[in-house]
Parts: sequence; C-alpha cells; structure tokens
Amino acid sequence: MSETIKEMDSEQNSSGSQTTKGETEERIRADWVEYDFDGQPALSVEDLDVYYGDEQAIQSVSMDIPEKSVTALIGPSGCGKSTFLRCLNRMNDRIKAARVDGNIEFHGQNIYDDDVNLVELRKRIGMVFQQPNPFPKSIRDNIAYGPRKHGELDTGLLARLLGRDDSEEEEELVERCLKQAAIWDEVNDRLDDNALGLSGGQQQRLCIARCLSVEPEVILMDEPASALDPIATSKIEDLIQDLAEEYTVVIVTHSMQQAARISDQTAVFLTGGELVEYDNTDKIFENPESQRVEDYITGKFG
Amino acid sequence: MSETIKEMDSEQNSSGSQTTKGETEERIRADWVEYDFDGQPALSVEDLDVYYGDEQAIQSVSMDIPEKSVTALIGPSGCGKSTFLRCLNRMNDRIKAARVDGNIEFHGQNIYDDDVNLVELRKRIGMVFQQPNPFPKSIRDNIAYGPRKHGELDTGLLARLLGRDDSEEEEELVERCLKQAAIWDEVNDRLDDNALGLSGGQQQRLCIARCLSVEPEVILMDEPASALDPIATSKIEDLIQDLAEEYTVVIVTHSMQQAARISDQTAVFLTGGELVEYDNTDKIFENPESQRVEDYITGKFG
Amino acid sequence: MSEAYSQDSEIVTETGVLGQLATVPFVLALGMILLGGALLFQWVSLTTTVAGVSVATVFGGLHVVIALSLFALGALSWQGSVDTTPSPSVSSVVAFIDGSIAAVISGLVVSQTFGLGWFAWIPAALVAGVAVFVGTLLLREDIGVTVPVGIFELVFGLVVLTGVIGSGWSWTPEGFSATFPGFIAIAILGLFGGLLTAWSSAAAYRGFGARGREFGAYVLISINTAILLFILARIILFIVQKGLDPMLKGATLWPPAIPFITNGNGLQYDINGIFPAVVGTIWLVIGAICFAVPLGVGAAVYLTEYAEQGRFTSIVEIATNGLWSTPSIIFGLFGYAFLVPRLGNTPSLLAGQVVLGAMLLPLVLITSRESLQNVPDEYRDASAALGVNQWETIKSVVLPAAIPGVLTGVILGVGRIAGETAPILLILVQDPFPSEAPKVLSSFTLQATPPFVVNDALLQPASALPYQLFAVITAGVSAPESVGWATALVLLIVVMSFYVVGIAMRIYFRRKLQQ
Amino acid sequence: TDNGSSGETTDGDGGNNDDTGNNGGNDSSGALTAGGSSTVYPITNKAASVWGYNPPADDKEYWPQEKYGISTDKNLADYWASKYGFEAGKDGQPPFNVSIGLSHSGVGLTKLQKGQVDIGDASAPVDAELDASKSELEKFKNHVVGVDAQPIVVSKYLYENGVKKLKADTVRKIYTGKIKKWSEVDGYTGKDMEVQAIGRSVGSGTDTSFRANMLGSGDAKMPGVDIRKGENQEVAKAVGNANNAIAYMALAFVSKDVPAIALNFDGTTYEPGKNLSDKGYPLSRDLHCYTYEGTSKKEAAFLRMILTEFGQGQFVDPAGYATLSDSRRKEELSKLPETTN
Amino acid sequence: MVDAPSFSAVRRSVDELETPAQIAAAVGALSLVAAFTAFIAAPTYVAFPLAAFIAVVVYGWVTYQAETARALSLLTTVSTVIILGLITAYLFIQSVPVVRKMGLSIVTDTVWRTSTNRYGLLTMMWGTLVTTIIATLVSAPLGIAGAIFISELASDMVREVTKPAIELLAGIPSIVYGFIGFMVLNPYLSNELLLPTSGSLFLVGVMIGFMALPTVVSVAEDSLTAVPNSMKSGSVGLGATDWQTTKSVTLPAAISGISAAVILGVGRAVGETMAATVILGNVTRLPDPLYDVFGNTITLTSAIASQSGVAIGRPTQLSALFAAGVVLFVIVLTLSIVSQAIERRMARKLGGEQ
Ligand SMILES: Nc1ncnc2c1ncn2[C@@H]1O[C@H](COP(=O)(O)OP(=O)(O)OP(=O)(O)O)[C@@H](O)[C@H]1O
Ligand SMILES: Nc1ncnc2c1ncn2[C@@H]1O[C@H](COP(=O)(O)OP(=O)(O)OP(=O)(O)O)[C@@H](O)[C@H]1O
Ligand SMILES: [Mg+2]
Ligand SMILES: [Mg+2]
Ligand SMILES: O=P([O-])([O-])[O-]
Repeated sequence: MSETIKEMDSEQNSSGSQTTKGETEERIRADWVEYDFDGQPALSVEDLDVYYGDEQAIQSVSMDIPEKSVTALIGPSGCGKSTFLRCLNRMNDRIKAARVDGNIEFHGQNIYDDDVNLVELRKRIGMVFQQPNPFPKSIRDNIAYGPRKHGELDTGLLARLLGRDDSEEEEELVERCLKQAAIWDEVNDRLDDNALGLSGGQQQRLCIARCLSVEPEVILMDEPASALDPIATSKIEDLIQDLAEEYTVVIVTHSMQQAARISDQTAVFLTGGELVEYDNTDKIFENPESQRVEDYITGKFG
Repeated sequence: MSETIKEMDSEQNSSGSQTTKGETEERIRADWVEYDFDGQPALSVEDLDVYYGDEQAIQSVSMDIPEKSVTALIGPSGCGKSTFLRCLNRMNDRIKAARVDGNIEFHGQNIYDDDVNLVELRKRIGMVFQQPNPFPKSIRDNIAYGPRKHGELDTGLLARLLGRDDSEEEEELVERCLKQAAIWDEVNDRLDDNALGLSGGQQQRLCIARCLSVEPEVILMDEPASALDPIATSKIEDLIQDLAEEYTVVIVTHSMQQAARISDQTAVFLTGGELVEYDNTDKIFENPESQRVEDYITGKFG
Repeated sequence: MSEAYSQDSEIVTETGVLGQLATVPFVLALGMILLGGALLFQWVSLTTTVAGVSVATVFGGLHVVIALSLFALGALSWQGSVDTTPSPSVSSVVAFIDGSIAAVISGLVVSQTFGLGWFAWIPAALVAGVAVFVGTLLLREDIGVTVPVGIFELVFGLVVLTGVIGSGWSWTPEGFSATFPGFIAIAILGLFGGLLTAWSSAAAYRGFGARGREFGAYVLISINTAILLFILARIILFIVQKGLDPMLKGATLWPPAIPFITNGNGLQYDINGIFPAVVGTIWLVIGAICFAVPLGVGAAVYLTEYAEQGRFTSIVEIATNGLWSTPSIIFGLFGYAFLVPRLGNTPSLLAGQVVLGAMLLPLVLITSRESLQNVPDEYRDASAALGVNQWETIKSVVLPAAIPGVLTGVILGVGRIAGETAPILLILVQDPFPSEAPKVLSSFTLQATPPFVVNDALLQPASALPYQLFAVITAGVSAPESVGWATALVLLIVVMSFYVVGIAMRIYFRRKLQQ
Repeated sequence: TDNGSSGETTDGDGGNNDDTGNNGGNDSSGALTAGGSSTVYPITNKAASVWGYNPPADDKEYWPQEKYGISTDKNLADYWASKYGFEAGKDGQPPFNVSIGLSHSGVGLTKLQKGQVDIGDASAPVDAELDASKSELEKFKNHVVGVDAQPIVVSKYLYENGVKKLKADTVRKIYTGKIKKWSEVDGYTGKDMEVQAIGRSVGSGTDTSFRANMLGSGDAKMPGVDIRKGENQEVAKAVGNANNAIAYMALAFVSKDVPAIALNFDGTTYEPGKNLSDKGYPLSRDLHCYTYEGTSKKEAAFLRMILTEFGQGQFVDPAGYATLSDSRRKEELSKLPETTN
Repeated sequence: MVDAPSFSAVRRSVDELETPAQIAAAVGALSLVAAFTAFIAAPTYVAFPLAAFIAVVVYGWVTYQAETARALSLLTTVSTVIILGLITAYLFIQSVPVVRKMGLSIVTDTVWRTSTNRYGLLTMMWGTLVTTIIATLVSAPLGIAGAIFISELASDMVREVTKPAIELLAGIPSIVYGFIGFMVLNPYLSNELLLPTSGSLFLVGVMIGFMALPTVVSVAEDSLTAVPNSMKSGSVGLGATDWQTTKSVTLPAAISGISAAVILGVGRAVGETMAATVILGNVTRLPDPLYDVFGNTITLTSAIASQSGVAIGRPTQLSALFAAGVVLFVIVLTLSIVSQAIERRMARKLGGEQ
C-alpha cells in the first residue's frame, strides 16, 4: 500500500500548501497534537470536547487547519470524525443531545461565542454531506437557493414587476458554480429538470456547486464520495483538489487510500474521539509516530 | 499492506483447508473463473444469473466452494456480493423482484429444483446477517427456536403432561451452541433475559449460536462484523476461524483486511456482478491476475 | 462425502399423490362455503333442486363425501403409502379447537334435544370436550388433522341428510329472542365445516408437518380476506343496484343533466333532487378545510420543526390523538352547546363547518406531522449549511417536500367528514328536504355595526348529503325509499372518490419516494 | 306585540336579532321558519312547498282558485301575502320563503319560545308539552290547522289474522306491559308471537297525546313499549317491516302495509275510513301551529292560507287529516290579525 | 486573504428582537386573548380584537417573518389543545346539572324517565358494552387475519388491490350502513330469525364491528410491517416456514401494535353512532335476560343522537345526554391513551435491537 500512497503524493502536492514534512513537534500537553505548517490557519480548534448526553465523542482536540489546502480526517468508524467536522460550522447545534466545550477560532473570533450569527458563519463555512442531498427542485433552483434566501438574488414575478429582476445575475451565478463543480457540461441543457433525476455522482457535484454558490471560504466534506461508484468518486476527488486552490477544504473519509490520494495533511482520530496524530499526509502514511496509528494504517484493525 | 496480509497468513492457515496455492487455472470460458482446491466442494455454483426486475445483479458466475474452510467474497459496494450469498440458501426467494437463473449444487442436488424443501435446505445452509437480528425473546428461546420449530425439542406444559419433555436436551443444546459461539461465559447467568439487551457484538455471536443450533453444514455470513466495534469484530473473526474446522463458512466482507486475516480463499466480484477472480487468499492479495482486481486491492478505487 | 451429510436426499420432497387427493375435499369445501353463503343471502333455498336433488341433500352429501375423503387422506398417510412428513402430534391449538367443537355439539344435544338443564349439559360438554382434546393430542399429526374434522363432517352430513335439521326445523335458544330456522343452521354448518375442511385438506396437500400447517393457515387467512372483500363489493354493488336507477331518473346524456343531483326538492321540479345537500356538503367541506388545514399544518410545523420534545409536545400528542378518536356525536354536542348559541342561536352552515373542521383538525395534524417528519433531515441540514434560517428552510424546502403527504391526509380526512351525520344532526339542519341551496357567495354583506361583515347564508341552516339520507329514514313522507338509495349512492360516490383519490395519491407518492 | 307590529322584521335568527340586523325584506334571511311536529309536518310542508313554487294564477293543479271561489290574477304566494301588504317577489319568487323544519312538537315549541322559529308545529297542546308557568304559556298563540284522528296500526300479518279491531283496554294492556303475546289477544288467529309495541319518542306530540288520551295522563308510564322511533315515518316503516308490531302514530302515515284498525271505546267502535274522524273519537287531537307573542303579518299570511277553505282542501285533506269544520275555521281565522286589504 | 472586518457581520446584537417587535408580540397576544374571551362571552364583539390581531400579524409578517411564523405555528398548536379543552370543558359543564341531581346513581341507575327527571345511564352503558364486545369479536380476529394476509402472505399485486380495498371500506359512511341495516337487514332478521322487535344489539354489534375492521386491519398491518425484515429473515434462515415465522417471531414482536389496533378498533366501535341510532329500537330498557343479544336496548351514542332532538326542551334530559357524552369521552380517551402507550412500548421494544 505504501507504494500507492507515494504515487499519489507527487501529484497531490501541486496545490498551494507548503507543509513541513517529516517533523512532529514535541507535545505540549498529553492531548495536544501539534502540526507546524507555513501559511495562515483558516480555523484553529482549541481544546474541543463534545458530549452526546453522558458520552464523550471528542476528547479535548486541538488543531489548526491551514487555509487553501485539503485536510483529511481519518479514523475508525464511530471515532468522532463527523462530530468534529460538524463542530467547525456549528452544525452540531442542530443535534439536541450534543454539547460542545472549547474554542474554535475563525478569523480571530470564537465561533462558539454566544452572539455569533449562525447564518453568516455557515455561509462562510460551507458543508457537503455524505449522502448527496439536493433539494427536490430544479437544478437551477438548487444553486440559486442560498443566494436567493440571503436576498442576493431577487427573481420571480414580484421582482420583475418592481423592476428588480436579477435573472441575469442568477444565470451567471448558476453557470459559474456548476462550472466550478465540474458538472456544467453534463447539465447545462437541463437546468430546469428536477435535481433528483441526476445520478449520485452528479448530485454530489451539484451539492458542491450549491455550497459554492454562497461563496464560502471553508468547505467541510463528510465522506463526500462514500455513496458513489468508483468513476464518480474519482471525479469528486479531482474536483476537491482543484477547489483547494481557492478554498480551504476539510474532508472526512473512511478510505485511507482516498486520504492519501487527495489530502495535504491528515489527522488521525482513534476510538474515543482522540486526535492521535496530525501531520503531513506523506508522513502519516509512511512513517507515523504512534504505534496505534501505524496499526490502524496497516489494517491491523478497522 | 502486503506485509500485513503475510503476517496474517501464517496464522490463518491453521484451519482445515488445504488449498493449492499460487496457481490459477486457465479460464475455461470467458466468464468462468476456476480455482483448484483439494477436498470436496460443499457447494458448486454454475452459471448463476440474478436479475432484479430488468437489472442484472449477478452475471453468470460459476464457482465451487470448498468445505470446511472460510471463503471470502469481496468487491466494491453494490457489486452483488450479498445477492450472490443469498442465492446459496435461496433467501433470495423472499425478495419478490429477484429472479435467479442457473444451478447451485449441494450434495449433488440442484437447490433451485422446483421440489426442493426450503425448510430442509435452510437448516443445512445457515445464515448470519449484517445487522445482528436476535428475536425479541429470551436468550434461551433464541437458541432453542430453530430446533423447536423443527419439532426436535418439545417443551412446555403440554409436553410435560404427556411425558415428552425435552427440557434437558434443550438445556444441553443451548449450552453447546453458546459455547461454540464463544459467548457462553458472558451470558450463562442470564439465559432468560431478553436478547435485545445484549451489546451488538454479543447479539451477533448469539445469532451465530442460533444458526449453529440447527446443525448446519454451511454457514453464510453477510458482513457479520460491519456493525460492530473493533473489539467485538476481532472476537467474531476468531470465532469464524474456529468454526471453519467443522463448518463450511462463506463470508461477505467489505474490509479487505478482514478477508485477508480470516479467509482461506477469496472471490473478488466487481461492479456489474461479475466474478473476476477467485483464488487462494494469499494469491489474490499478493499477486492478482487481473489488473482490475489489482487496482481494487491497492485502493485505486472503492 | 463425510457421514454428517448422509441424509442428503432430504432437501427434495415431492408433492405426491396425497396432494392430488387432498384437492378433492378442498374443492368440495370451497363449494360448500359458496353454497352456504348463497343460502344465507337467500339466493337459493333449501328446497331448491339442483339436478333433481334438493339443496339440503346436496349439503348433506357434500359433508359426507368430504368426511370420507378426509378419512382416506388420514389413512393413506398413516399407512405410509404416500410421502408425508407429519409431526408426531397435533398442536395443542388444534386439539383445543376440536375439543371445543365437541363440547359445543354435545352440550347442545344434551340441553336442546334432550331438554336437560345445566346440571346435565355442562358436565356432558366438559366430558366430551376434554375427551376429544386429549384424544386428539395423542394422535399423530396426519390422523389428528384429518380424522376429527372428518367425524364432525360425518355428523353434520348425517344430521342434514336424515332431515334432523331441515327446512321445517327451528331452534330457539333459551334466553335469546331469536329463533334459528333450518336453512340458517345448515348454512352455518356448511360454512363452518367448509372452513375446517379447507384447513385440514390444505395441510394434507403439503404433506402435513410445518409446511402443511403453513398452507392450512394460509388457506384460512386467504378465505377470510376473500370474504371481507366480497362483503365490501356486495355492499357497494347493492347500493349501486338499488340507487342507480332513481339517481339517473330523467338524466340525459346531451345536454348532460342529472336532475336528481341538480334539482332541489319542491313543486317547481319535475324530479325532486338533492342539490341543496350537495351544495351544503361542498360548503361544509370547504369551511372545514379552511378551519382545519391552517391550524393543523401550523401545529404540525411547530411540533416537528420548533418544539423540543417534552411535556408540551406530549400533551399536544395526547390531545390530538384524543380528538382523533373522540366520537363524532360528541363534536355535535359540543357544537350545540358552544357554537350554536354564539352563531346566531340557530343551526347554521357556519356551525357545521367549524365542528367538522374540528373533526378534520386532528387528522390533518397527524398526517402533516408524519409527512413533515418524513422529509429527510438532509434537506434541513443542507439548507442550514448554506446559512439559511429555519423559517426560510421550512417555507422553501420542508413544506414543499411535505405537501403530498399533507394533501393526502386532507383528502382522506375530508372523505371521512363528508360522510358524517352525527355531528351535524343538531347544528346544521332545519328543513329536511330543502328546495334551495345556500347561496354563500352572493350573501356577503357589509354593515356598520360589529361584526361588520356578515354572510347570512353561512348563518342559516343548510343540509348535507349524509343528513339527507337520514331524513329519508326519519321523515320520508315526501321521499320514497328509492330516493334513499339514490342519495346513498351519491353519498357513496362523493365519499369514495375522496378516498380513492387520497389512497391513490398516497400510493403514488410512496412509490415515488421509494425510487 | 313587537314582532307582530313590526311585520317585516320577523326572522328566523331568533334571540340575537341585532346580530344580523333588520333584513326582513331580502329573500333568504327573511324566510318564515316553522318547525316541530312530524304530524303537522305533512300539512305545513305541503303548504310551504306550494308557497315556494308560487304557482301562477293559471296553474289549475296547485292554484285552483275558482274551486274555492277566489278570483285573482296573482300568483299563489303573492296573493296570500298581499293580504298583509307584502309586495310580490321578483321573477315569480314568493314575497318571502317558508322553510319547515322537522323534529317533534316539544322541540318546535321550545324553539319557538327561544325565537329560533316563527311557527311552532305541535300535535299536542302547549301546556301538555312544556313545563312552563301560566304567564309563559299565555305567550303562545294557538292556531289549530287540522285534526288528526290518531290511529292504532298493526302489522299486515296481524291485520290479516284477526287483529282488525281491538278494545281500547287491550291496547292499554299492551302498552302497560300486561299483554305480551298476541295469543292473549281476543280474535287473533295467527301463530303465536310476542307483541312488539312501538312507541314514538318521548316528547313528541303523538306520544304525549296518546298517553293523555289513552292512558289518562301525558306522564303516564308505558312499560310495555318495546322500541321507540323518532318520527312517524320510522314508526310506519318499522310496523311495515315486522309481522308482530302495533303502534300509535299520525293518520297521515297509514298505508296499505301499515293498516289502521278499528277501536272500541266503551262500546263505541271507531273504524278507520268511517267514523274515525268523528268528534267523539277519544284519540283525536288538534294539530296546532303556535306563534309566540302574537302573530306577525308574515305568520298570519301563511297561516291564513292554510285556514281558508282553499288550504284545508289543498293541504289538510290530502295529508289524510280531518279538515276543520266551518265554524272552527272561522274562529281560527278570526284569531289572525286583520288583513290590510 | 479574507477581509477581517467583514466578519463582524457574523456578530449580531444580543437583544435580537428590537422593541417594536416586542410590543407587537404583546399586542398580538392581548388581542387574541380578548378575541377569545369575546367569543365566549359576547360573540358579536369578536370583530374588534380579531381585527387588531390580524393587523399585528400582517405587521409581523412584513417585518419579522421568521419570528411571526414561529409564533403563529405555536398559536395553532395551542389552539388545537384549546379546542380539545373546550370540548371537554363544555361536555363536563353541561353535564353538571344532572350529576348534581342524580349523584353517583347516574351510572348505577337503569331508569330513564323524563316525567320524573330521573336519568340513569346504566342501560345505555350496557348497550354500548354489549355492542362493543360483539364488534370486537368480529373485528379483532378478522382484522388481524386480514392484516396478516396483507403483510405476510399477499403477493405484491394482490396486496396492491387488497390493501386499498379494505381501506376503502373505511370510507363507507356510517349512515349508509345504518340505511342498509334499517331497510334490509332489520327486516331480514325479523323475518328469518323471528326477532320480536325491530333492530337488535347483535346486528348493530356486527355492523360496527365491520366498520371498525379497516382501522384494525391497517393499524395491525402497519405494526406487522414494522417488524424488521432482518428479524423475519433470521427465522427463515433457520429453516422455519413463513407461517412459523409469523406466529413465533412477527406476531409476538408486533403484539403491542396489534393490541393497539384492536383498542383503536374498540374505540371506533364505542363511538359509532348513526348505525346504532337508525337500527336499534332505542328503548331505555335493559334486554331481558341481560345477555339477550337479539334483544333491543339503547347505546350511549344512539341515546345522544336519538334523544338530543326531544331533549332540547328539557334541560335536565339534555344534561343527562351530555353526561352520556362524558362517559363516552372518558372511555374513548382512555382507550386512545392506552393504545398510544402501547404503541410507544412497541417502538421502544423494536428500537432496542437497533
Ligand atoms: N446524534 C447523536 N446522538 C448520540 N450519539 C451520537 C450522535 N451522533 C454520533 N454519536 C456518537 O458519537 C460517536 C462519534 O460519532 P461520529 O458520527 O462522529 O463518528 P464517525 O467517526 O463519523 O463515524 P463514521 O465513520 O461511522 O461516520 C459515536 O460513538 C456515535 O455513536
Ligand atoms: N431488493 C432489491 N431490489 C432491487 N435491486 C436490488 C435489491 N437488492 C440489491 N439490489 C441491487 O443489486 C445490486 C447488488 O446488490 P447487493 O446488495 O448484492 O450488493 P453488495 O455487493 O452486497 O453491496 P454492499 O457492499 O453495499 O452490501 C445493486 O445494484 C443493488 O442496487
Ligand atoms: Mg461519520
Ligand atoms: Mg451487501
Ligand atoms: O312529531 P309529533 O307530532 O309526534 O310531535
């Protein structure tokens, strides 16, 4: 398997991140896993704990996520990857049982402050889910949905009557997003068809396009390709690497191969919600520090 | 990854199978994948096609399954592994959309003949499912269920009145099956508790014990550990290897590591329901014949 | 092959001779069930002759032939000349049923035929019952399933053939006001014996054992469902037969006209009709929808989207389920005590609308809630992740996705309330056979004093289809019975179309969802 | 009185007159409403439907004026309404509509009292129906529109097997539960059957008058009743469907399948179709149309039509009831307000 | 790089609702309470507070749509509860006079006499009990068998016909059953079974049993289908037949749902009105002997429907009918709560293994 990872490696580093390879900092605290990188952190997580009822799903995790690169989160099933990801744009607020402790800084502000505007936050930190989840509307409406709701687009009968019609802007926006998500060519002749008629892979790219429509800075992806067939998966993987030139991408995946193929840095969570190791992807797969991570990577369990 | 597999290999061959390693026969037909082994085939599948409505899920698969060994079926999601497995004891009959063509011989008789007694067939070829599915009854009743239904145990008030009470036999049977399934120690003090109160891993072992209670020759398992945590998984894996000394085990798994760890021979299905390669497990993981299998094994997709 | 696999031929069993033999009593039993039904419906009578033989004799003969063939089945299987897989004993349920039948028969014979009191028939029944119960238990399954039923059939057959029970026979059970004539007794014996035989011969067909029991049970369950469906079809057909002619009286294809539906009741009409009731029902339904849909959907939205699961939601749940199961007459009482005094102190369309709305409300709420809950959370997550607030999400994503379910619920609910009579008895109607329909649309007037907008038609009594049928029953001086059947037909058509549309929609959308 | 003098303001909305305002003139809310007795219903209903149809002067079937010595070119309702100054309706519509509700005498009178109807139909006098003070009872104005010789009916089978005539005492015994089998009845020749004594709802005028006239008091106990039906029509149907039933009801509902029998009271035999309608028949009773607190012009217009020879001949007689004698008719007419032209 | 100041948009004033909104909410709430009070006390004046309320809603909708929508949805929820509360309250209030007069004997007395204003409900309670028992004997076994047929036995095609057909049965209005009973079955029973009176508890029981059938079938069928397929497969995989699986796994697992179905069916039967009213003789006298199901009496529902007309002039009798309503309501509500509890138990039980 190590060969495979190397092969991928050479391609993948084309994107913007310049990571310091092969080095792991001294641990500051027992549960603090440091990873040094050049450039700015898009998000800094400090001492994050998440509980579901009495059960702790994330155990004081701290990590910085570098901007404009792909950060992969891997680990065995149930180790808390999704939970961690959902904390990054406070989607966990929607789970009633979940309780979050700790700081996550975004542009110097803690997103867990009381007076954070969730609407704005989630516009800035978008999310793509495991199951493609287009709305049961036309492709166009799917893409325009976010901007319309944010009052950035004004279409429809009333707007037309009042002379505030933004149809043209909308047209442009739809085209731009679909192109960015590499799906324009496949759907440009049926923008008014129901999005549910698309194949799984197309739906997932549509969801990515929809996420781009509100111009986020960070895109969180939770196993975006796990429900897709190999060909669709490879299209999504290519797309993710392209997106990393402009956006900060955080991706959860259960496929180590996928993490190796597309990510710049990889964080390994292990059962109990611990962040055990976080480093340059090559380092993690070739020469992990921790024995548990090595066992996991080499398939001793999971 | 190749290292891992080797490591496992040495352990795993302790069980009864004596497979001819490293050889792949010439293909007789384009879609016939041959695998030579010593010993008897427990089941011979010939030219099996399965359709769901208009869609073909299994494409003329032929293979012999050697007795008293573990045969793993691997392949990407949706390639038809479960479908194939369910054909082996005609559980597919229960899916109304499914249509099966071809022969499966079990002791020289085609199980798809019209006058096959499904009751008898399924007693002989037991099944363990992906989700542990104990009945909402006591642990004892779960184990005794099959024999009772087959009239082999007669308990209850009436039987006692008529002097035909088999409580003792039942007691023995329950103990034997639970011991064989390596769960006796954990539950022997609460045989009358509801089985739904057990943990997932215990439930799955209970289901295996239940399957053993009707003394099958073949045990089919569909991803028996995919819903379990690593510790429970390793218990189940150990158990499977033990079972292979007495039973023929066919297991579907989505974890290549698991297949490598526990199986004697591995069949690789690829999308479309094709059986692409079938051989000694070492051979498949170290040196597969087909490029597609190699791509799959090395994580190029899936 | 190892010795463990020695009995390998077993997975193949053949449905042999027995299967073919078992079809004889099975088919005869089905015939007897049909004939029993025909007798009950009085399509035939005991003295009707079929090919020179009276129906009574046919029944007796069938029973006896069935009995003999059941004995034959049991004997063949017992003797081992056919391939069967009987269990070593019959199930205790079967033994219990056989015992009960024996107990009933002997109890009846002792008390009714010999006229002995409880001191005699209770012990007799007990002894016979227990004896047959234990006796059956001791039999091997093939005998236990066929022979007792065969004996019962033989008894039934002899009783009928010898005329012990015949057309002149009747029986008045002590303490009951009913007298059972011979034809009903024979029909019931036919149905009952037919079911027993169908079960027994079905078990034999599959060679007894687990598969035989399965087939026997399935046959009984299927016959049961067939009878249910038959009764449904019969009810509908009956009303169509009786009601179609009077409904179409004077109807013309071109210009399309059905006077019964478009006329009121009065001298000005050649053919009296129920137009006012049709219009009344339409307005009732519209009013109920206007009342219930906003409330129901709104509450469903609150409960699924906003409320935290807690005491309040469970109170609401209990309240809605309580409302849903509250008898309709209670809504009527409530309307009479609460609404009528507040809405002009007279029965009125408005009161009817509100009361039916209150009945519709829980159904709308329950089904809306269900369909809101069925909207995948992924849609909500996707919308939230785009930074869209909750209300916009509900409005633009959740509600549109839930609309099919809500609509289906509303339609089915409307079907129910459109057929309700009890709640409107007290609060809607004055004139049982009105000649004019309420003119709701043209009756809105503005005025200077509160309540400013009034609609007299809404505050006036009206009629409705189900009430119209009630009126025929109670007040039919001006309406012959045929008008009742015609009204029943129209009512059935109206209500059933709501149900058909509702059910079809539900099937359609479920199927679409599954794709 | 209030309602009477204001003439056009009467409406069916009762107590809350100010609720819907003064709208006596417009068509729907200005309707005259009557309701109550199912015995009187055939009369008032027939009258109301002819009124609503408003036949023109040349309609011989419904408006046979010459036959009754009336000569007018007005439509029927226009003619009768014009007597109290009502204008003819538009497009052949009557000046106001009449709607007749159907329930029971007691209900009609209560509704009348509460102002929910204008006319309360009753087949028993108000003092027997309502438990009210004398001063309250005085507010009810009694208009007798016809006479019902309340018959006793039996199932056809019984009629054909000897029950063509009963002593009043036998009927009494049946309804007080002393006779339970038809074999106990003199003259019965059929198979032995239990008696099915059918009664009307408690609170109906029919029930009240039967108890009063047969058993001596409106409150008398009738333990022999086996089933009770709400309306005369249901009683008739139940008797027709059975072969062992006896019932009291209104004469209008007698038919071939529901034959009335002769009754012998203290030696006098009253036979249906012969002398049942005689004055002395103990079960005969007046059929009333009560108005409350005087009689308004609308009410008077409608009642006058029924009380004239025309109405008696067209509405009362065809319904099967006895018409009022001329003198009673005159007396009743005189209770109505003066006509205005 | 990101422009930091623009992120301040992420933050928002803490007091989310500004003062006008709070005032509007208060006015809205007040006017609504006023409207409700007015409707109870002086219906004519409902218009004023109602207009105020509508004005507030319109204002709210334009300015704070999300908050207004939420408030309105809460309001609708509260209204639903209030409607049930009102129904209950009015039933109880109206039944007070007769209870005061009769005391506890109202449920133990069999005499129902208007001339002495003595109203005992026992007769009608007995009628309801007997008809309900008969109805349950009809609907429970047939309904459960029908549910098993649909969920376990029917092929797809047969199911697609059978299930809607049985649901359609629920659509036949009660009065139509009543009409058939009155016109056809009453005479049939009188003539063939020589019933001495027209109508019988037996006929009513069978008819309302038939009316309750669709409820039983569809609820029981739902709960049978809710038993996870994996559980059934487990049994079949052991070589049990489908029928053994149904009997030993599916039915026991679904037993709470099935009992809920039967209870709901019983609830329907208890509350069924028109068929009983039209078919029964409605005489307030117990059948003699009590178990004579071919005799005639009255049920709670048919008492209300057949006597509410005549009772309008007799306050105490009317009140007694409301008391009958209370008894009905309590029975049915209890049944409904019990069936809900059972269904929750079933959900928990089946959820346990997931
Ligand atoms: N809504 C929830 N309520 C309660 N517990 C939860 C919830 N969601 C997740 N958990 C628990 O939290 C832990 C972490 O779950 P999480 O979904 O984050 O894992 P994951 O790493 O994403 O796993 P997978 O690879 O299976 O997606 C698990 O033990 C899970 O059971
Ligand atoms: N009941 C069914 N009806 C219709 N199509 C089905 C059904 N079950 C499976 N299929 C289809 O048959 C194909 C093979 O499915 P199958 O479940 O055998 O795959 P699998 O290899 O077991 O996948 P997985 O790893 O996801 O379990 C898939 O395309 C699937 O969509
Ligand atoms: Mg996850
Ligand atoms: Mg599978
Ligand atoms: O309907 P009644 O005339 O008997 O009151």
